[in-house]
Amino acid sequence: MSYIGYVLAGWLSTFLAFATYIFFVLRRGRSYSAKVPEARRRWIDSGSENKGSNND
Amino acid sequence: MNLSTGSYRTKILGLVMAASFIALIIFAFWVSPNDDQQGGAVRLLYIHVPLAISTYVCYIACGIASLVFLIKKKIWWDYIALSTAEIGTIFCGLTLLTGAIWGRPIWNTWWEWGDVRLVTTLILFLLFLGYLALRAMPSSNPNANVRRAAVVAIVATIDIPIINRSVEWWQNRTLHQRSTLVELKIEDWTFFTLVLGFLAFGLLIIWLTIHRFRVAWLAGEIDSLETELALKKRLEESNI
Amino acid sequence: MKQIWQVCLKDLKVELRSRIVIFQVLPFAVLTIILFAFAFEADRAALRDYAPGLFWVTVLLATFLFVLRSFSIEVEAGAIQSLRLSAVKPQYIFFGKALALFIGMFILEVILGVATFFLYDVSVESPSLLIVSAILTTAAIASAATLYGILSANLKARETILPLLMLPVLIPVFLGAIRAFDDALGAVAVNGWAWLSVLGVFAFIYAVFGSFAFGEILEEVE
Amino acid sequence: MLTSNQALELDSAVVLFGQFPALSGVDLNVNQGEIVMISGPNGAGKTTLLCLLAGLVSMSFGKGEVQGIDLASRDKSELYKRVGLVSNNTMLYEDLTVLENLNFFYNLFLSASSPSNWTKRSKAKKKSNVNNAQDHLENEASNTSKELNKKRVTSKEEINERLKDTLEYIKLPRDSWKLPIRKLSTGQKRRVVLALQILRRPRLWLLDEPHAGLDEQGRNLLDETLKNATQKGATVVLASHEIDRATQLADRRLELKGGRF
Repeated sequence: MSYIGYVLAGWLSTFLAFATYIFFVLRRGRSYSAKVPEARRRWIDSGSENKGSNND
Repeated sequence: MNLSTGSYRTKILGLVMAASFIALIIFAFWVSPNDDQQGGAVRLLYIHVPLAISTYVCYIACGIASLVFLIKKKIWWDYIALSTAEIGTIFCGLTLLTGAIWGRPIWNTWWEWGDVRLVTTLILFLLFLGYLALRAMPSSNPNANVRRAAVVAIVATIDIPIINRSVEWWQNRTLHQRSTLVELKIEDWTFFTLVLGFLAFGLLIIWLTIHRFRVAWLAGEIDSLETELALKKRLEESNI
Repeated sequence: MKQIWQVCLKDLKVELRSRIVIFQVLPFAVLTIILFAFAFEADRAALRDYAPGLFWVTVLLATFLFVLRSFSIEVEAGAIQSLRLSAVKPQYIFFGKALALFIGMFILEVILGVATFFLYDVSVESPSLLIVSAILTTAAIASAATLYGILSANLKARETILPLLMLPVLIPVFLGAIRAFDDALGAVAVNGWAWLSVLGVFAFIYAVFGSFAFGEILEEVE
Repeated sequence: MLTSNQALELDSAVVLFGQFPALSGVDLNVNQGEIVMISGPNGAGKTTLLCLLAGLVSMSFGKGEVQGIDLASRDKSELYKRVGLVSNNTMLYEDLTVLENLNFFYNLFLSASSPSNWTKRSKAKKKSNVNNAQDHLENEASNTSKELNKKRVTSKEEINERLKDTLEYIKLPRDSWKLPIRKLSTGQKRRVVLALQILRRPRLWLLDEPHAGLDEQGRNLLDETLKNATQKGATVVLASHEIDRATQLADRRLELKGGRF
């Protein structure tokens, strides 16, 4: 495969940027959630779950 | 206590998205063939092109949400505008980056001023950096700041066609692949991989926007909780 | 209509009284033109070729200072509140201020143009194109700048946020103005007249959208 | 809705500046022709209250009506025509002279409130159809606009004459008429602001610390002006620290504290 270095650089930087951004969004969400009562977070399902983290 | 901004549905969405990205990687690197002219560099386009399209989708969504916000004055629309602007700007930066990485081996330059889409995207990037800078400013009157931001976003969105047209006239030539999908005979798997890329990025936009929206919502709720507290304090003050 | 004219005259009068633009912005613009000459190592041919671009860069920088000034007089002692309380429609204030900005900018451009003419040794091939494109460009810049002026009017960091917001938006106008001047000065063989449509469309969109958005933002200015 | 002799009404009005509630639930009822004085410690929300009544600040919660106009309405020009605000700021152009400032704002006010614009007139009509109970207010409004219309017909010389009369009345020394506002003393600035409001003849006067910075002569002048205005049916709301002075003048005194009465 030609230009493999360029291709990998492009893909890796993209995924790295996504991962960083997603990490910060989710973390911010968690720290904010702690300050808001559950009743005011509409998307929370009644069932008990523990983790909702995702990756790309 | 459940602290995540995710819900049952977003988790499923997230899983589908993750699967589609894994599929995209497999197709992009192993299934799809090398291009006759570009060789392996074509594999960069599987993210570059969806990134570029996603940028425009996000920015247009931001413009529309801002317009609706100004008319309806419902704060959710502003949250959507903020979310899509932020996500779009990340996409936009990555579009420029992957474009530059692609351009280096193929055009033999990191940056090409003669290309319309490149220059247009750069200007858009600058416009929305301004928007995010405005939003990041601490303000004594958040209400006013939100409206200002909405106006800026609408202007930026209206500007997309004007900028595109003027840059095109300015350098009346373009290096970009003119609608590769039509002109060149594209291998089936290449086409399929591109479609897969659009799908994966579409899911990513939705998933990210939902989460970012919820973060904005939480920030808004914290604000209103603080306001309630301040109001209570103020009332006590007046009862003394 | 009368109110637009009243607001415009007021702006011009304040300017004539305080003389900030005449004694500070204009010299700054001429200074920039001179600095460009140094940057190009006084290469006559290069300066002549790039005169349109250098001229409009200078105008954009001057616009930025001009707009800051135009709105700092409004918020200085809260006069903008009196404007609102005069029951004038925000659109009229917008057009009044934009018109004043247009007139002031145009005078500045004329003086700056004369300076460029002598310092950069340019020749004018098509005066009519030069004047028409300058008018349209100034109209476009003035209307966009007025909108961004009110946007940043009472922000603490207005000196830094205003160029960041305003300059990217003005890029299409900038490109058009340069190409039109290229043709008018005979620097580059392009069809400058075609660019007038971009300038005109831009001016129109900003005048219309700006006049509506102005009211939205004026409501929140303290 | 306001009854016939009510000038303004606020119903648990809350004004937020960011997270800070400057007003935390204000109920206020003022009758036509009344002089109401509002006192209270610094930061109690007096200035905000006046700005709210003038339509410069918008309410976050609550209801309010001033001179028959809903404070939540988007087009506030009808409200602006009827209120006169004397604030701590001069709200004038510092570089223009006294005469130029007054000329500009007065002329602008006249041309903005002239009913020659037919859309405005039809709007006013629509409003009165909706609210029959407010007919008297509308009548009053059309009276004032007729008056204004008459004024509009008046020539430039007459407007100048009126300006000069007003400046004479507030006893601003003649040699300062052609000075830029920047060069006036605080008391003189106050007088100019007052002169503008006298020219505008508002239905509702809103004054923020009007006595501050004025000498004895100026204060007497101010009191006289306000009394004259109320005799002609105008209403006055003033915020002041000088309780003695203001209680002499006011019919009623209200204590604002923590953004509430």
